Amino acid sequence: MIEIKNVTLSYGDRTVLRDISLALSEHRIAIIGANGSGKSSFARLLNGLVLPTTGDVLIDGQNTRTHGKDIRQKVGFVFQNPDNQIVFPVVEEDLAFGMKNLGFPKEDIRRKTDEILARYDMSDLREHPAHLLSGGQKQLLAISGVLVMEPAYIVLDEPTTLLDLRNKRRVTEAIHALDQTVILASHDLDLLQDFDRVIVFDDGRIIADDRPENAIPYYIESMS
Amino acid sequence: MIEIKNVTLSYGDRTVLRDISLALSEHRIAIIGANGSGKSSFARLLNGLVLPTTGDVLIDGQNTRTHGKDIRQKVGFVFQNPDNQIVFPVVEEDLAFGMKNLGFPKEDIRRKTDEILARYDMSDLREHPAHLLSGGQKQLLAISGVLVMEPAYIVLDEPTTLLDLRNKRRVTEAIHALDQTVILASHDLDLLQDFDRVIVFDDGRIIADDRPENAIPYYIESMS
Amino acid sequence: MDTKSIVYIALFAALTAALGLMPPISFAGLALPPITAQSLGVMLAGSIAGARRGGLAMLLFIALVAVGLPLLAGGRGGFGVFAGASGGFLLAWPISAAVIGYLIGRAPAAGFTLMAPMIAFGGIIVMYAVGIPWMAAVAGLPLTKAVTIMLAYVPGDLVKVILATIITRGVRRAYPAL
Amino acid sequence: MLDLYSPGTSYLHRLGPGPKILTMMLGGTGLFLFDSLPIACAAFIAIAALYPVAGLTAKQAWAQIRPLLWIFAIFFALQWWLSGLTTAAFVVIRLAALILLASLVTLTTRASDMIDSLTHALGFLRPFGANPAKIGLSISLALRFIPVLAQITQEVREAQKTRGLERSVIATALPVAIRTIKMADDISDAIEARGYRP
Ligand SMILES: Nc1ncnc2c1ncn2[C@@H]1O[C@H](COP(=O)(O)OP(=O)(O)OP(=O)(O)O)[C@@H](O)[C@H]1O
Ligand SMILES: Nc1ncnc2c1ncn2[C@@H]1O[C@H](COP(=O)(O)OP(=O)(O)OP(=O)(O)O)[C@@H](O)[C@H]1O
Ligand SMILES: O=C(O)CCCC[C@@H]1SC[C@@H]2NC(=O)N[C@@H]21
Ligand SMILES: [Mg+2]
Ligand SMILES: [Mg+2]
Repeated sequence: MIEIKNVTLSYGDRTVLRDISLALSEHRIAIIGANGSGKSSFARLLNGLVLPTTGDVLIDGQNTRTHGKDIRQKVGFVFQNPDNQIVFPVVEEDLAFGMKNLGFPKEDIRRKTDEILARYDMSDLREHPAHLLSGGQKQLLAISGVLVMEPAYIVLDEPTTLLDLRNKRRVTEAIHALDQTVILASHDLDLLQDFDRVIVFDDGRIIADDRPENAIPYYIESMS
Repeated sequence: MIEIKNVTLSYGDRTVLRDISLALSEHRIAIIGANGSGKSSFARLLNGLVLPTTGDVLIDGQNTRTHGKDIRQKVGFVFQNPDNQIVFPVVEEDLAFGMKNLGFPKEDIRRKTDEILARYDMSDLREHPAHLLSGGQKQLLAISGVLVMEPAYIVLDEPTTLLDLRNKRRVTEAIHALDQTVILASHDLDLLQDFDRVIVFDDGRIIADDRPENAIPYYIESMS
Repeated sequence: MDTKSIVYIALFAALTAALGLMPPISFAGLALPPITAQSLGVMLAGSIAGARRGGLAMLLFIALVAVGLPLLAGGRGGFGVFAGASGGFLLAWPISAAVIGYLIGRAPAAGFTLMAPMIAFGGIIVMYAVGIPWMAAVAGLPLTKAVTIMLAYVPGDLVKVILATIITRGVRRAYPAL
Repeated sequence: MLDLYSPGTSYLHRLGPGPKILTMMLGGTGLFLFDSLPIACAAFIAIAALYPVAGLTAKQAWAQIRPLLWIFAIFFALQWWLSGLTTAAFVVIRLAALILLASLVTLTTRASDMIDSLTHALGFLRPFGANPAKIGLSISLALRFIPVLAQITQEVREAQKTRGLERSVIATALPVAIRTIKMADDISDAIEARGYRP
């Protein structure tokens, strides 16, 4: 359970999130809203990459201010640009990075690497240089690198923007197959059809928070 | 009129465009295709950013090999990743950059900057650090920076990936309102409905070149 | 040390290495230090990354050179270079970066006219103070002669100081929180 | 130059990073100690001969040297003019040998293995307050960043060309600096988000 309590976030004198309070417990939650409305900033609060200016963010009762490191194990984060989240040059090494950080034993790392590569049809890319993968493959690698850490929550910030139809389908299927709690920020409304809850941001505030069949039309309306 | 004559493009031993010949004279032309099929590479040929390995690219009869500089004044280019395109630290300065290079007078620069910032609702971001804008705001800035230069041809490489509905509509309208020749590479097929011509790339080759009502279904079919 | 420091240290070591891809101007074969764009990397490491990160970035850089990676302009590396005329300058790089970082850290909002002398102090005076005696000793030159020779490097180094100042001020405007 | 790991199963791939780095250190130093054309030539040939042993192609070997060719040409011309043809040949062959040797190490060694063995080897630094694991990570990131910087510079050049400026040092250097710092911040976030505990 993620609780956001009276959170405000400012960069310098620019306030980008205004007094947000929320409890997130559904399986699939989407964040939508205009450009600059604060979606990415909100997402970054959830694993303590950014700390609120006032208020608190609690993950399973732990505060991101004080338990940043534990929380980052629990809350995986997939960024928009996969290039900047590939840490190691070779696919297999990169997958191992997060698991090593968590102190998984060697055999576990090996086994999970095999598993996840097989799951996404990438077994023959094990030794492939990561930066030479296609856009879709990189994005799948980024998601895999987070999944192998077995986080309880996964936050994704626009993970499908540069993908072609086929790659987008693969990543969308991957997201839908996740057992974990998923929090997804995206402009691509097609991704959200069977989400449980859609939160609409506008200028740092929540202007709607409902099931997709209500929230999405509301958002579309507000944008015209 | 843009003519591409028997163009091949290789990076090292990797061939990414194979013997392409085309004459582009329509008003709105789209390039679609899978990730890595060569769309961006093709787009970069058009203003001489990349020179063909063999063959020639002619813009109004001028060869990109010999008239690169003149051609770049005529052919505006919006990059896929807006981070690549933002040159100066502050929004306003960045907008002025291209106009300064073309020797526009000071008052003109000021007036056009005001206009375009107002058009995209970004007037209060005039002094904002450009690299700290949200993803969509950066993309708008990148597009604006080229539009203010008033080129005769505009090449856009996936210019709407990060935009919200309203900004996407604005950019789409802006693209449609352009008197110039527009060449647009995109995965977003909604943008292309009333284009005059759609060219489908696959693995460095053209596999379809037709009106959208024929080419788009063909592409969707090929991706499934 | 936090993750960001590790990444910045790596980044500025890499930046200095990448500047080595610009052709150096060498004199007397390689018997004298070349005029190289890499000392711009030293200045930027100090002025942008700060004293600690900048100094450590340069320490990392010269350690990588020492183990034999060909990161010096023109593809040189290995312990041998420290025994040559350049050795003292190379050893001065971490010190110079740290001094520049320290000075600018005291006046982060400095204008051009204040920042440029700070960078010049660390990037020229401190660097030469270590480098010239070493060069004189290695090349068997009298100190005065070594100083005279180094005058040829000053114009280039002043250009680098100006570049470093403009870049640093630009970066600080783009990243007010840096 | 210094291309990153190229997958393979050769003896050199399987050899631990320690011996390889040590060889590189000795080789690099040795090449500068012996000022002789025959030795430099012999070293160059011996190192080049290791490429096929490691399952690497002539093309890969060539790719290591290619970016520095014009610098070599300048060195060669200058040395020829100052000290004659033999010295010129010697200087350039020695540099080429050094680059091939170092690239051979980076091409056959995984970054994560390199970090692991450095962490081990640098253990003696711990009492002085240094953390070998962090040193290892910073080395591997530095090697990764070098080609990325070259690419960013290329992209920035293209961007300003399209906006009407063909060549300007400041208009290149400033955005390159800003973008690389943005990249460093993003990567540092990504590293932390993946549970790295410094
Ligand atoms: N590090 C920063 N420093 C200053 N301002 C920032 C920073 N990061 C974001 N902002 C500003 O905060 C606001 C919210 O940005 P955020 O990235 O959260 O928006 P977003 O909803 O994700 O937008 P988009 O849909 O375009 O990605 C924007 O106005 C942006 O300019
Ligand atoms: N500078 C480069 N050096 C080497 N290979 C490159 C370079 N730029 C692109 N490529 C390769 O060329 C091929 C075509 O790339 P390009 O960017 O043109 O594809 P695209 O159709 O634009 O793909 P996307 O939809 O993902 O943007 C890819 O396989 C890519 O890896
Ligand atoms: O051996 C090298 O590649 C570089 C050695 C240091 C050269 C010094 S740094 C200060 C001075 N300014 C220059 O341009 N070169 C020397
Ligand atoms: Mg965002
Ligand atoms: Mg592309």
